[in-house]
Amino acid sequence: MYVIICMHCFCPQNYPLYIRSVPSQSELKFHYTVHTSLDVVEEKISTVGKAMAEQRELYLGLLYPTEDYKVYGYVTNSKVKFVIVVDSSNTSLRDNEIRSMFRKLHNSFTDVMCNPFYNPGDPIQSKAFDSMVSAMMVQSS
Amino acid sequence: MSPTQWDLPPELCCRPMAFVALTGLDVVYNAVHRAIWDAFCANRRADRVPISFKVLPGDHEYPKCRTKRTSYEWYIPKGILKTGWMNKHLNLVPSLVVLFYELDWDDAQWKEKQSECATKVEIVRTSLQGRNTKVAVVLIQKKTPLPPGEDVVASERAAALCNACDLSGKSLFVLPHTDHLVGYIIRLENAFYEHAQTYYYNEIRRVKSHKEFLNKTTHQLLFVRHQFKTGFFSELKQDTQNALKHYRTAYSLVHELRAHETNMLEIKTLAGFINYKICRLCFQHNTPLDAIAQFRKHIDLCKKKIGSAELAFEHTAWMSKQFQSFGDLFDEAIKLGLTAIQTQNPGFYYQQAACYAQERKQQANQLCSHEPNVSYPTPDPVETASGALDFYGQRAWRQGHQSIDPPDPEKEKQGILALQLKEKDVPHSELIIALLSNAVAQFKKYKCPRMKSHLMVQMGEEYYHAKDYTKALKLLDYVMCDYRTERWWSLLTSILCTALKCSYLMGQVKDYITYSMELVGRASTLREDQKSRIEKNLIRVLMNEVPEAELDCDPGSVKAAQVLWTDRVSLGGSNEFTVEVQDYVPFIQCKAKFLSPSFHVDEPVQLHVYLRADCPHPVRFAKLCVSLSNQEYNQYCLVEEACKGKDILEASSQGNMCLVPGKTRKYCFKFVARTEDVGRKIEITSVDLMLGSENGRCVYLNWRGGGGDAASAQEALQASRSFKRRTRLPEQQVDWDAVSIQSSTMVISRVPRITVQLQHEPPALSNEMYCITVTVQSEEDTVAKDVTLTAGLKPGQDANLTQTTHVTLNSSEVCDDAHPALLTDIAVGDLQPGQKIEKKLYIRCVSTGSRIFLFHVSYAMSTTVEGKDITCRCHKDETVTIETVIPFEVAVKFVSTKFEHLDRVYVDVPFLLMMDILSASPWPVHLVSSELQLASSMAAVDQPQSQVEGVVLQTGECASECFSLKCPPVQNGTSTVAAGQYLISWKRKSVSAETPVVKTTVILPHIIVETIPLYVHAELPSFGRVRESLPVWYHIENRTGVVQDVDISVEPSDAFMFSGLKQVRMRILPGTEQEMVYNFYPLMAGYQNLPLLNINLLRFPNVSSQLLRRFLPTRIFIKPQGRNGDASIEAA
Amino acid sequence: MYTEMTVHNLYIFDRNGTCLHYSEWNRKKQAGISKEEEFKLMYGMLFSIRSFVSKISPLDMKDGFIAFQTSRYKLHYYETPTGIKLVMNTDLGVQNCRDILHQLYSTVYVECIVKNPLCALGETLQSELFSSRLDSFIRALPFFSVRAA
Amino acid sequence: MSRQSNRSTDTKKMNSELFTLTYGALVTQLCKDYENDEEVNKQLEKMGYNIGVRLIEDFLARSSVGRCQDFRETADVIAKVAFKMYLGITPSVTNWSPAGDEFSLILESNPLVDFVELPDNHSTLIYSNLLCGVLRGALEMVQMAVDVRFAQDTLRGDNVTEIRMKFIKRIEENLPAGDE
Amino acid sequence: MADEALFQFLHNEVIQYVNSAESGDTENGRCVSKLENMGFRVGQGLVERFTKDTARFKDELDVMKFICKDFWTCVFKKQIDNLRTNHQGIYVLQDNKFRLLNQLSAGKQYLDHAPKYLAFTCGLVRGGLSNLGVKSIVTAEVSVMPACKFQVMIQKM
Repeated sequence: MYVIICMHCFCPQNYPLYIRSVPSQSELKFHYTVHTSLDVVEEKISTVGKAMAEQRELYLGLLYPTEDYKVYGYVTNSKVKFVIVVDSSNTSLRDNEIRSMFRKLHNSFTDVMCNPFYNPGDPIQSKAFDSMVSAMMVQSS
Repeated sequence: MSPTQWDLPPELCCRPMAFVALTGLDVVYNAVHRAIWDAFCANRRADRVPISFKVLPGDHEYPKCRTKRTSYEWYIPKGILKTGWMNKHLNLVPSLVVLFYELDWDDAQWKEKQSECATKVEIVRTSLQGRNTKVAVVLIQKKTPLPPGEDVVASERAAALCNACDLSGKSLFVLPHTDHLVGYIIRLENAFYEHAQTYYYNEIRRVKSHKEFLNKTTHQLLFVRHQFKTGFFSELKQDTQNALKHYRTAYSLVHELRAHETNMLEIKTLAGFINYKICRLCFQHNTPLDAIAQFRKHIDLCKKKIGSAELAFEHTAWMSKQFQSFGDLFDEAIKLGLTAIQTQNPGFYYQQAACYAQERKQQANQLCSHEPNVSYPTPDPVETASGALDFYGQRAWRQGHQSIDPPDPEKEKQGILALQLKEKDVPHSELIIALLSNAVAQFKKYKCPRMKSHLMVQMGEEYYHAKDYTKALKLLDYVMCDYRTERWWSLLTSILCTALKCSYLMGQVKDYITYSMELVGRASTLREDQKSRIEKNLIRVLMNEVPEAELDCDPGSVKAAQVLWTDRVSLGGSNEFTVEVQDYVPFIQCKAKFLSPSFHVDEPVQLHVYLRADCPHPVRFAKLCVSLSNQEYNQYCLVEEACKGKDILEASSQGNMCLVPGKTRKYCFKFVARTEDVGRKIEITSVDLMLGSENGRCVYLNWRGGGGDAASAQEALQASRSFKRRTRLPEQQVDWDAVSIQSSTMVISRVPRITVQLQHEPPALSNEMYCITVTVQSEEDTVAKDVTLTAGLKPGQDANLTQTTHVTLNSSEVCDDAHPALLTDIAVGDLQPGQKIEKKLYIRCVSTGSRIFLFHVSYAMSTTVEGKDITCRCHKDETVTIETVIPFEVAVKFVSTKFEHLDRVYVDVPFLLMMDILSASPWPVHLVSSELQLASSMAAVDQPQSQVEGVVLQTGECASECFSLKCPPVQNGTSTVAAGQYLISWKRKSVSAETPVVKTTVILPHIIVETIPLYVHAELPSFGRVRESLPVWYHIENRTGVVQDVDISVEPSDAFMFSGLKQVRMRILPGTEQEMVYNFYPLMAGYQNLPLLNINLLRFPNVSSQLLRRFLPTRIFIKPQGRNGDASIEAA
Repeated sequence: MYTEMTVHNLYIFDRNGTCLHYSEWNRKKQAGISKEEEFKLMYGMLFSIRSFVSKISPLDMKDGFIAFQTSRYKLHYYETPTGIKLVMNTDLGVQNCRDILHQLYSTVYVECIVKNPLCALGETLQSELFSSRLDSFIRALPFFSVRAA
Repeated sequence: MSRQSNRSTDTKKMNSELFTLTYGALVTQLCKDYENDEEVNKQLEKMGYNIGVRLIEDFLARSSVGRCQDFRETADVIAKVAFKMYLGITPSVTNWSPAGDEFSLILESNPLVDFVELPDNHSTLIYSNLLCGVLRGALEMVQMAVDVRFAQDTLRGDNVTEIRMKFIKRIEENLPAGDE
Repeated sequence: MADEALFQFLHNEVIQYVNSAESGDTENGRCVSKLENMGFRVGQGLVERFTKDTARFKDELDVMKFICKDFWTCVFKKQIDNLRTNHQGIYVLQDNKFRLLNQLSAGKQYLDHAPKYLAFTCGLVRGGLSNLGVKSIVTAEVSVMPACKFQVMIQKM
């Protein structure tokens, strides 16, 4: 089964750099869910100034739960945001696993950023990134 | 909206309060009673005890109390909770009945009244048969009671009344209706409240007491019921903590019940009720997290309890309601001061409620779409005899059915059908939209803009389904831009699609076109075939034809729409639109650029417009026009089918008006700027592209400025950073990204073809007439007309330079402050090709320092550009920085006749005034003359005349002259006097004769003049000779008005012997002079000091002889004696 | 008799015989010919000595020749595989300078010349940084005369 | 200071990244500047050469390697010393030609391409061609004319990266012309 | 593990190339901006890596400090010697022994060449900052090598 239903990555200006979701008719719904989750991300980022060092972790944790999904967020220091949507029914997934998934994403994204042929701000087309995401989405937990 | 079966019953939602019945009050006709009643109801604020009062007639029938069953042996409960129960205890069964009776202690007919009261009490008692409700009596009295104990009568009668009515003393009250009514009332109700408390306390005990009779197998329902009841009573008793406890147990019990299809609804209903109570109390106890936790648990437990598949919509409806009512509770709590946060606010619950409502709608559509011929079953299975259910959450057609064995299938079918048909009439969209807008309101409050827009989209879509296209479009159009600015194309596209449908169905041509344009453009994520479909429609509309219907729209609406469109098409006029593209991402992109940031007026201004279509099929346009800040030029920046060529380059290249997808097209324009516009900016105000045709329907795409739309800026930025190779394209083709907008240019004057040369000899000398020769030569091929020269101090420098700089063309006279610092527009006339003219300019700088001078030559030129004759002015500027220095320094000093420096001079004693003129100019300076203008306080000893006249000073050279002067007597012995001034007239050596001389005035310093009582001077030959006598005359004159005695002595010297008085005292008469003769006899050669003459003035002891000696020579040259020395010495 | 230890002068040649750098410290006597001539001469000599040495070497030799000395001075020679030749004349008291010259090469020449793109290789060295570093390097040598002017 | 450096990122690594990225920037810049990949390859080789001629001096200065006796030794020094020193990798030396004048360097990893993913439109780009130039330049300075080229490249789908080196001739050093 | 000398040689060569490629009218400006842009891209990449495992930054100053300490150390083997700011968005970073000038000269020789050798670094800083959400303009200034000052002007958005 799919661990992650939907995985997005946005540039600092919040437009999508990479969108990936399990094939389903309600794909659009995922997009909306993710897009709305940005509200929370933005809020969390804007309050970083006051936060203590430990609260300034890149992993933003659970953004908000809806009935059927859990939405998690992560922001790099370059204000690139990752959002992962997980099925609420999937209770097996622990916070740490989510965190490490994001770490994976971030690492892979960093490599993309370092690819001289990638133009920051363009949609991500890297095969490496792609395959990493696919692996992550189906890995059985 | 009218209450639906899913709304929670009001008796559940209200806050339970002890119920106390008041009887014996005639609130209608009896003013006193009315007053009392009002006192009870009026302003029941929080500080008043929570009681709900009701006035009932004395003989009111209270609900009968069933005989308490002693054993539950054979009792099978028919349901969990009777629908009447809560209401009964809120409004029907009082916790206390109060009988009001007018009776004063000293009433005449006390006996009668007492027994009447007793009977009234009895009546109430009987009607409350079997209940624990107590009765209390309140005597309404006219007199204010005496302090207790004093009124003996009162106390004994009270006692009597009590046992007459068989009341405990605690249940008898007296209410004197005097001034302090409210006070008494409050005391009363507090007393009542205690009674009520005890009542509910007992009720709770009673319910609990049943427990031991119950058994797990048959009485599960009762466990729930009893827990609920105890909870409810505790609430009535205002003991919310315990209430919560019991509700919680009730809740867990309800889920222990064996659930099957027939009782699923009942269980859920009750679960819902209890959950509601719990959450409500949690919020009330200000433990919102508990509330939320409980609710989550509730949802998780019930989510899957769907019940019968045919009635799935019931479940979703119920779920929706659960969320909604929790949302309400949450919101209420916030209103009462709870603070919510972005991620935990009522909005989420409303939103979820909406979700379920939507689901419900879908299910309803699936389950309830019966054939029209299917009719509502009769008798109505959901009707009951009583018109209401006995138990919450049961089916009307099988009330009390608790057994697992399936009910009568036929009835069941009918019932379900009935419910389905009812569901069909539910205004789902209305419900959904209501919930959504609740959510929107919340998310607005908790700054979730995106969530807000998302919900608004949903509302829009819901309106669309509800066929309210206007509202739908309004909402969608409102949020579109948010998604556009955040570049969420996938979402934008889906919104646009819905919007397109709406606009189609309403026959909104302009909207239809606008949305289509974006949907076929690069921002749309539609598939090619979809785009192509839309573009074809778009083209139809542009050709004023009816577009094909949008896919999967409601057929009915489509029919209507087609009609709309056909008459839209038929009626002419008003079919011209302008679309301001900067807010959209249309399917045609535009970039306009001036080829250069500036153009000379004598060359054509060039402007390119690049167009590119991103749609699947080629588009042809009817007209392209650029509007410029100066409309004059618009006519030249225009492509139209009609006018081929004319002012436009390669306009007529065929296929010009057709944009091929993905190809960049370039349109070149060229025009001659007007000469008035020199120095002005020309800006592209807008670019308009006309699609369609005037006679059909036409749309103007309007780009503000030099093009660009909602997305282009970002794209340009990305492109600029991209590593992508700019592949060479064949001529005419351009790489779109390589083009950058340049929306304004300057018209600048024609390049001058003249030379301006300056000849001068810097630096300038202050005050001189500094001459600069300006040479202007024309290199034009034709005559340069009315050439003018503006010359002088360049404006915008240090302000006081303008005061100290003067310019003139006239060399003859020295210019003064009257002359300006800058001569403007000196007419020079015309210049033939190659001709050269010279102008001399004289500048006078009064102060030293550096100045920038400007020489601005301007002339008119007529030439032809693009076969168009224009006359334009050209100008050339030359600037030069000139240093101004002083020509020379003049040093002035006073010296004695012996060339000793003087700090003071003496009246009538001659002295010398010396001038040193030191040239500081790099150029030779010709001193024309000098003149001494003495002040009255000075007089020249002889005729002073210039000694430097005609002298030429090279750099660093110095000229000196000196004048012998003396001062006439001054008042009171001594004073400081002005010496006058010294004029030097000079000019540069180099300048011509006629250039005027410069007069430089030097103010001479002041000096102290002193009168002395005695003046002495010597007369002696210029030299002496060894061993030859040397006569010396000393003249001593008394300058005072008194006779003076003077001691004179001559000191001996090795160099001289002398004859004459060695020491003498003499008397000198006022104003006369004494003469003393000495014969000195030199003994050695060379310069020899003369013997010192000591003069002591007895009258003026302070005048020392040193002072006087200063007037006398100190030494003399003594020649050696020799035979024929003379000649030799003369020679020497 | 007492001889004072000292460094006289230093030549740097490149593989083509161009004298990249020359500087002197306690040189008492000049050759009396133009420097160009002197450089040519010096390089010519080195070149031939090198080839002689390797020709007549009884066994295959590694470092080529290292130094020769006369009654008055000693010439130290160091050549890199890239043909950079460092030549330092000292008085007789000075021991083997191979390492010192290598050090000079790596810490001064490579650092200041090779790593300075503004210094074209194979041309006379302009870098002031280089000359100053070189000078201080030499002056810091233990055997650089203390009483040198 | 506000943030205790939890960046334990060892600078050596960073340095390699600095180099890798800078090289990347260079290549993409060349791709922008030049018409086609062939020219880019040429330019890279040229620049490599310029680097090589200086780099060799640095190499000799820091490694105490003397002149090599034969081509095999050279190969070894390149692989074991030079590559280790500058790129931190040790390619294996293989595929000697029978004449012993040609061999291959097999790079199992190549720092230059650490993050690179070639776009499809650059199939003919020899991304790391700089290395060839460096080797050529460096060896030329020690009197060896060689021909260096990429035989395989993981970037272009091969499963190893192989640099092929061929010895051409020894450059003799002689007295400057015009001398007695 | 590329060696640092390697970077220096590359850096020099890049400058050589850009210089020769950009010949003509506005040559100098163009070549500098070209180098600057390359630096920009590299800066983006580097910072992305450097900040991978660090807490989010508190504020602008926090970012600047990072650039001066960690970033500089990673790239140039030393910290910035002095950071000054006017608290109105202008920062001056001073490096008294800037690595890329160190071999060039100790004084005024070759001073006119200095700008070329700083452009890349300016870009590096600008790119790094921009990647951390701080838009800026970075210029460099040298009076005596190998010391130099980088001025960072923050562009408020």
